[in-house]
Amino acid sequence: MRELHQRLKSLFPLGELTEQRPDLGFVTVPAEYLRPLLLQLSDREGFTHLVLLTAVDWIEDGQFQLTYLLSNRGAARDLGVRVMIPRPANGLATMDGIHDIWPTAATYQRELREMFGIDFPGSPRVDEEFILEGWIDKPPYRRDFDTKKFSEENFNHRPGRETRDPEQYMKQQLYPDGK
Amino acid sequence: MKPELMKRMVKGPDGQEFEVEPLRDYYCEAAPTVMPAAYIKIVEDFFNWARSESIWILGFGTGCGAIEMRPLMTPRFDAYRYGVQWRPTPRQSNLFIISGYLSVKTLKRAIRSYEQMQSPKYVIGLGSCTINGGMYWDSYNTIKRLDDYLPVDLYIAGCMPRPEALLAGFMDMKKIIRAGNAEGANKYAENFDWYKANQKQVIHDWDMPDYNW
Amino acid sequence: MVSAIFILAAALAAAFLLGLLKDEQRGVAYAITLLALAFMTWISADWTWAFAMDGAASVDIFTAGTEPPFAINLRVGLAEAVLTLIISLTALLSALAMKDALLALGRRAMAVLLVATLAFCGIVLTRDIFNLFVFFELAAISTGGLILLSDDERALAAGFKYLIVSQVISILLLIGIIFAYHATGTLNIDGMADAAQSILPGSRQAFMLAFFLMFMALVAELKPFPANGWALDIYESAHPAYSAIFSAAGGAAALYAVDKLLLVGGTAWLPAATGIGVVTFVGANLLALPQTNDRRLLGYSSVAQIGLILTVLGQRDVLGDLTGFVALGLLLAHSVAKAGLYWLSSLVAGRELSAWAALRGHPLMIFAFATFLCLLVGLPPFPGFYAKWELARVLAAEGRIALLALILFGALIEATYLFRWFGYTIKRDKPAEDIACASGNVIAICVAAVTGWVLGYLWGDAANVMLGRGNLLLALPLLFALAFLLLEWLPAWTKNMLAIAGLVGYFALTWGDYDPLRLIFFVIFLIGGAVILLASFHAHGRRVGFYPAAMLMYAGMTMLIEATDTFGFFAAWEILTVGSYFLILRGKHSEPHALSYLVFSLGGAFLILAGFALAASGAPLGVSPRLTFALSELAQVAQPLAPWVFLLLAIGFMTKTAAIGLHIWLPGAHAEAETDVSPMVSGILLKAGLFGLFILLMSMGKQQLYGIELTYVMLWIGAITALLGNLMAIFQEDAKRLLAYSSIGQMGYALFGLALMNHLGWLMALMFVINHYIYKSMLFLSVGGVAKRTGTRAMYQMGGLIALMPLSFIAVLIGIIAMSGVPPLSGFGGRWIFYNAILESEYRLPMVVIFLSGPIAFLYLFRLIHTIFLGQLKDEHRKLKEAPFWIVLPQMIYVVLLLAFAVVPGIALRRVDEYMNQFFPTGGLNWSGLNISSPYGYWDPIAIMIIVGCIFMTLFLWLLFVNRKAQKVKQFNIVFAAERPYRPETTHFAWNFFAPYRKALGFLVQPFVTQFWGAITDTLHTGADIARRFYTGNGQTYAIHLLGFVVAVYLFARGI
Amino acid sequence: MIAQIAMATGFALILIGLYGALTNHNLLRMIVAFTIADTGVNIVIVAVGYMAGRTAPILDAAVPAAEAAQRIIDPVPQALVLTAIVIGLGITALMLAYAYKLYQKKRTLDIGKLTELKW
Amino acid sequence: MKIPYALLTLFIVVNFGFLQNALIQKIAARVGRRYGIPVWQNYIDLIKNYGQRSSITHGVMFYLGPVFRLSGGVGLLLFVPSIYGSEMFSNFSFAGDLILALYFVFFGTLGMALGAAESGHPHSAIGITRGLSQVTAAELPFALAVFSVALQYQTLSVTDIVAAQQGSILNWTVFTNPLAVAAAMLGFLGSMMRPPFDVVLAPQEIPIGPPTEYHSSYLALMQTNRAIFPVAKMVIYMSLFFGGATSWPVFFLKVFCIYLWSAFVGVVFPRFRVEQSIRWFLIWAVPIGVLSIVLM
Repeated sequence: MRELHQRLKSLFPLGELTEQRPDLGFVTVPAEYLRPLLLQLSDREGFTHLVLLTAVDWIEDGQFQLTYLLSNRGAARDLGVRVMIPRPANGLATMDGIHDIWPTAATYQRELREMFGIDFPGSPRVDEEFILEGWIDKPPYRRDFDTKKFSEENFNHRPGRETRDPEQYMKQQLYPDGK
Repeated sequence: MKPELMKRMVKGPDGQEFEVEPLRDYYCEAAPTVMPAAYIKIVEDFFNWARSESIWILGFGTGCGAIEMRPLMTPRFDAYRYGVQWRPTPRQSNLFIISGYLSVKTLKRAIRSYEQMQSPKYVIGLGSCTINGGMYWDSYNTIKRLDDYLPVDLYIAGCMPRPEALLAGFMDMKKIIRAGNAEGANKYAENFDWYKANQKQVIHDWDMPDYNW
Repeated sequence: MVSAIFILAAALAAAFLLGLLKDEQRGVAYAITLLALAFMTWISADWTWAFAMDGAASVDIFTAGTEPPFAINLRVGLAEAVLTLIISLTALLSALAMKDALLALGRRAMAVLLVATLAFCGIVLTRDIFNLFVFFELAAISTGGLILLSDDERALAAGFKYLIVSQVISILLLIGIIFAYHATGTLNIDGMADAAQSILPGSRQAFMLAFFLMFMALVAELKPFPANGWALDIYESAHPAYSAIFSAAGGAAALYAVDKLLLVGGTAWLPAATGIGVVTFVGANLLALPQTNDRRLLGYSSVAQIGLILTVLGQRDVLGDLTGFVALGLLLAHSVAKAGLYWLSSLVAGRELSAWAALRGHPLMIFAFATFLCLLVGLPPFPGFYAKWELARVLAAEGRIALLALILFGALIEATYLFRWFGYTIKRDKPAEDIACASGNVIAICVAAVTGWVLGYLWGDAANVMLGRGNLLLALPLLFALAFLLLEWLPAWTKNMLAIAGLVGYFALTWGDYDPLRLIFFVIFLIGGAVILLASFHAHGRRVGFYPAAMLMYAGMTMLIEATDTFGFFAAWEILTVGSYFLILRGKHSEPHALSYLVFSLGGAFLILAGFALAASGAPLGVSPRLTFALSELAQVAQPLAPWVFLLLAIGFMTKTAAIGLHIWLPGAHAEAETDVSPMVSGILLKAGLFGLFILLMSMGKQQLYGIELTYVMLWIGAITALLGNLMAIFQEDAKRLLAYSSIGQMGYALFGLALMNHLGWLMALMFVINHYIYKSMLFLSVGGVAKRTGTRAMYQMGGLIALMPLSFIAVLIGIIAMSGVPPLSGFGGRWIFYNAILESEYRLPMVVIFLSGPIAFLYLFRLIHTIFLGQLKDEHRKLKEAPFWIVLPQMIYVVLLLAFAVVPGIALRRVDEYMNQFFPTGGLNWSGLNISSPYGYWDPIAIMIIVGCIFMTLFLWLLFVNRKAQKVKQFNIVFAAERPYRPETTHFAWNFFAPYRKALGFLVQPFVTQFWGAITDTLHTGADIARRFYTGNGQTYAIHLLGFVVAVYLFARGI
Repeated sequence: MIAQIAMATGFALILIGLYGALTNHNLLRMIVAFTIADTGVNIVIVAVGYMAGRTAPILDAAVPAAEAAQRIIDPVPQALVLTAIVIGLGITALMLAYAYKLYQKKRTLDIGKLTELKW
Repeated sequence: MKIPYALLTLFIVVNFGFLQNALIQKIAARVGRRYGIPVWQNYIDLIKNYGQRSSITHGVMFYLGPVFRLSGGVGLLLFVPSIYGSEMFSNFSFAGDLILALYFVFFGTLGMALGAAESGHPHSAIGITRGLSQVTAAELPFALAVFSVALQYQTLSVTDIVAAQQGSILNWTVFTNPLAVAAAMLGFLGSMMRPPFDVVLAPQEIPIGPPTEYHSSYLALMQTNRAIFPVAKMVIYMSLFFGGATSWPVFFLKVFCIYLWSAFVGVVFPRFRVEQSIRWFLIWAVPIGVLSIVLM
């Protein structure tokens, strides 16, 4: 993993390698180097499989983190490539799609478009509804979306619901004498 | 709305142009009506007995509770001996079990399936999610009161209720039917506007006819 | 009577007269030319009339006043008169046709034209061998001059090539003449012939060589294959009007020269003539296949025709007195047609075959074109047909089967490319440029077309007088059909009324004449035809071309029933083939299919011809070959010929019923035909083949070949046809193709029933005949009506039409219930008889196949009704209306008929059942009251109908009562696993409907047969395409070909 | 003897002519060759008609009509030759005319180049 | 006079069919260690379906489909004599022979297919496709066997065939012509809609095949048919191969045993795809049938 990192580092301005397990590491790369890096990985380094593409909302930094998790099946190694892209407060973030490298990426990109509001211009069917139908609010996975508030405003509640701390409650139920 | 459902101009083979509006042309627009019971009480009682002894369940697992219904067909629980069977098509089913949480998206399908069943038809809410939202009480996309949207005859509480609980639920259901109190379909027809209003309140992209025959 | 020498004199005088004119007086010169040609025509016509009508003896004309050998003499007999008539008439009409060219080039050209005519006439008239040479040279020189008339620059080179070759020819001829003279001491042909008998053995060799040289020289003038590249170049590049002369007149003259010369050589040279002729016929026709240039194609065809006539001349030893009838018939047909076609070609701007589509929109020209093609191919009622028949009869009688086969093969290829061309003309895109309608040309063409018909009458008359065959052009049905040609200006509905009245009227007049079997076919052909014609009322406008073709087909079928002897039968067969071809060709995309239909049909017809000819030769009674041969006499054909006759006839008839292997024409032909034509060709036309098989089996019974029972083979063919026909039907996406394949399967059943050779088997076949007519006509009509409304035949594009087209739906529903054999409708009767029939038969294995094919019929029938009428209605079909009234009306009639026939099948079957006792005394049905019973089982149609009806109605009323409050829903109100449909297209399950079946049994429907025939046609085409590279275009090469040809013939002759 | 020589010469000329006509590519040469062949043919004809020791078939003082049958050679070949020569001339003239026109149009006399029409 | 007797036959057979179906289902359940449904469950289901208050219709053919289906079943039953030697229970067999019965089988099939198709549901159409495809192959061995038997007895009359088998158990076709019976019994499996040949209905995959859209009283009619039709079919098998029945108890016993055969196979085998079952019939059943004909 390290020597892979070294090799790649000579080619791309990579960040430090975070080794989560011996066979799983993460590196950060500037957005403009993502595509060459992915191509290098898929074509030269044997990372032929896109395991997943997901995002993290770093609302404090005003950034989205995209994680492209690739797998080299022959060597049984996984490498996550992280990219930080700017996160506009309102409206869409944009990023280049990689659906031409891995067609499956289009599905992830649709999901990210719907759930995070990250647009991948040109990705197939990216503007169509993915999971949500008739969604009217801001993308629900953004951290500034208040799901509880949304739920209270939109869905009828049945009165009488109590909320307890499960641990305390179970303790009370099982050991009512409070031992 | 899907582009397939939009109005469109179509040119016939003879060159005539006309408008096709799928929701109007392809779907029956009639509203449901209240179906009266049989004219003679004893006949209705007889039918109710038959209905209670022959409960056909729509095999539509809406949530995680669906997994609890499978064991009912196995030797251990064997619901068949109570006249309970699963049917793969709503047309032939009498009982719709909403098995657990119901997202808005699934709700749409559930409504559709419910409306396609023939009356008399019954709904059982399975698990606390259908009662008050359960562990999804603050989720952005699940409903919390099933009876606002469909006429529920019976709730089986639990998260999740075990198959035994379901069996007990069936027995209660039978009692309700036999007593002639399972008039959910008629209730739905009577309060059709109220149900529709509730449904449309959460389903923002309402893209089907008001009643799915 | 004007002396025939004036034919020559007039031309000569006029030519000289032209020389005296001023160059500017072109109009006068043209008038003189025409006058002279007209005069020549008149003289020869006068002589022809004298010989033909008054039976005058032939006349010798002594030019120098003395008899030969001291002077040249000319002779006029019937043949000469006719030939000069052809030549001068062709020249006259050509002069009309090339008026512009002649006027542009002035009097010299006209003089040359006159000289050419003179030369050709001289060749015919003269009896002097050297004079013959002179006339040939004259012809060569004038031809050289006339080629220059063409606008085509390439003609120059062609003319030069021609001159090179004629130089070589003249060298050969001169040397031959002088040595022949040396040996015989005379130049007179008749004298030479006499002297040749008494030549001493020592000089015989030399004389034979001399004769050989002369013979080869004259044969070379006939453009024998393959030494004929020069001629083709001329045909392609010369002025078409001159090509007409070159082909019609030149060919006739040269042929007659060879004929005269053969007098000298005697019978020893006949095989050589035959050989050269037949090689030319087949070779030139083959090479014509890949041609795309119309004139060159016609050139090849000319060469081939001349070859055929040479073959006939070579068969003089067996043809005897018939030689003239046959040869002249072929020659006249060829001349008239070829001249006409060349004139037509000058109307057309483009040289591609498809450029002839410009003729479309000129019905008269199309009519002429069709006339010429039929003349060339030898279809009835034209002279070539009579000639072909006699030729085949005699050849078969003499055991020259191989020659007959070659001739028929060549004729088939010829028909192929000619009718392919006709197909292009009718179906290809019209070129931008319309045809140039010069009046002279049009007159010439019309005269030729009329002449063709007159010749048809004359030959029919001659056949009637000499051979006792009926003149086809006097047959009432045929005349009735042809009358529609004259009525083309009427609106379609009037013609339709006339047609229906004609069919029904003729039926009413004659139906009493027939035995029950024929009567059933007669009813289907005429009354059935009339019912289908009801559907034709929906057509608007004049529908030019439809009625002559349709009525021609019906006429053929009527005559088929009426025929008592083989000739009449065969003539009727060809008439119905041609009529149906024209009919099928009318479909929008039917061009290739109509062609393959025609090719297969003609191939089958030729087999039938051969079979009949063979049968006539094998009959033990009377003199062999006998002139007429009654159909019933087929029974008396003796071994070992009988099985071969049976084989040929059976294959011929099975081509029409589309037995497997010979079926590939059917789907396209039936599917692509027009809405009301499909039921005609499927419901009615196919029965003609079955009728033939009935006749065949009735008279010949079981036959064995090499120990194999031929009917047993037919049984297998029938079974496999039924299976594969049905199997292929289920994989069709096109509704009409599906029905067409289903017809193949149904015909397989009928064939199977016939081949069972027992009472019930035949009854079943007959039941299929009736049933298939009714339900297939009905289905084709309703599917046609639907296709008309939806604008497509692809079933998956339809769907849900039941509410919009309920009557069509009912027709299809009744049709498929009947067809699948489900009680209580009439199809069940067929199945019931079928089971009883096979129980009686001793063959077991083929049953297995037919058992499998039965249920398969359900698959395609269900598919038909489901994908069209049930399922999901498409957007664009939401406003469709029911099919037109006139298309629905016959369907409703059929529905009634089907129900009636289901309840009382006895109406039709009982009498036939009794009639069949004469062939199979045992095993008939027992008709007691309403109950029908066989030795094995019983069946009561009325009881079945009542019981089923009662049960059905009771349950229906019960359901109606219980379900009285049912909510009517629309097409998308279906349960869809919680999802729902979005578009009808994606919801209608229709395409590749029987995918699992394809996975399981798809290997059975690999298109092996199509590949087989495709491979054959490809091989022929490619072979011909490669072989024609032999014609390099170099004049020297052509000359070498000629020399090589001479050497080859010499070696062959020596070898023989 | 003379007849045989003439005959042989004639045939030789024919063969030469034909050979020339079939091997030369130049139109004019071909025409010339054909003329040679024609001449050969004419010689052959005359040679066939020749009878040793007889005279030309001209009825004049030298050969009275009465003896003609014994004294003169067969006149027919002679007549034929005359006709043949005339016709040969005609054909040759026509060929020359063709060659002229061809050269005008195509600017070539090579027979191998006049092959637009083929197959 | 025939009619009351025919109705009596019908009544007996309907009840027998309902009970038999339930019993077979119970047996299948017992194989799976379940109790299974009560034997009267089918009656309740029937009543329940008639008791449904609402129904919908897709059109005329949709209406007619179940009518066709049940007419087919009833007709088939009535065209074949049920009890040999009984004038009472020979029903309407005077109207036609074995061939009539064989072809009448398709009456209901075809009508049902049409009705289901009009619902416009693709799964119905898919189910029909499968059903028709499979039945072509499954009917073949049966047709061959019938032909073989008809050849053997030289008659197509069911009564005569049964008559020829009377006397001793060894006179039954199953002993006199075992190959034909073997072929027919293999074919029988394919026509009973039980595993391994039940891909037509294929619950869960194409919800339930042809009857996907049928409900309420339509379904009730079809349920009735499911009671009658198999029995009617098995009567033919019984009459042709197993000596027929001379009394109702024998009738019940034989029909039940024949049914048991398909149930027995059904409970132990998984499902064939259509093309597999076609191949299976053509490879295993048809040759036996062919042999039986050739050796006959």
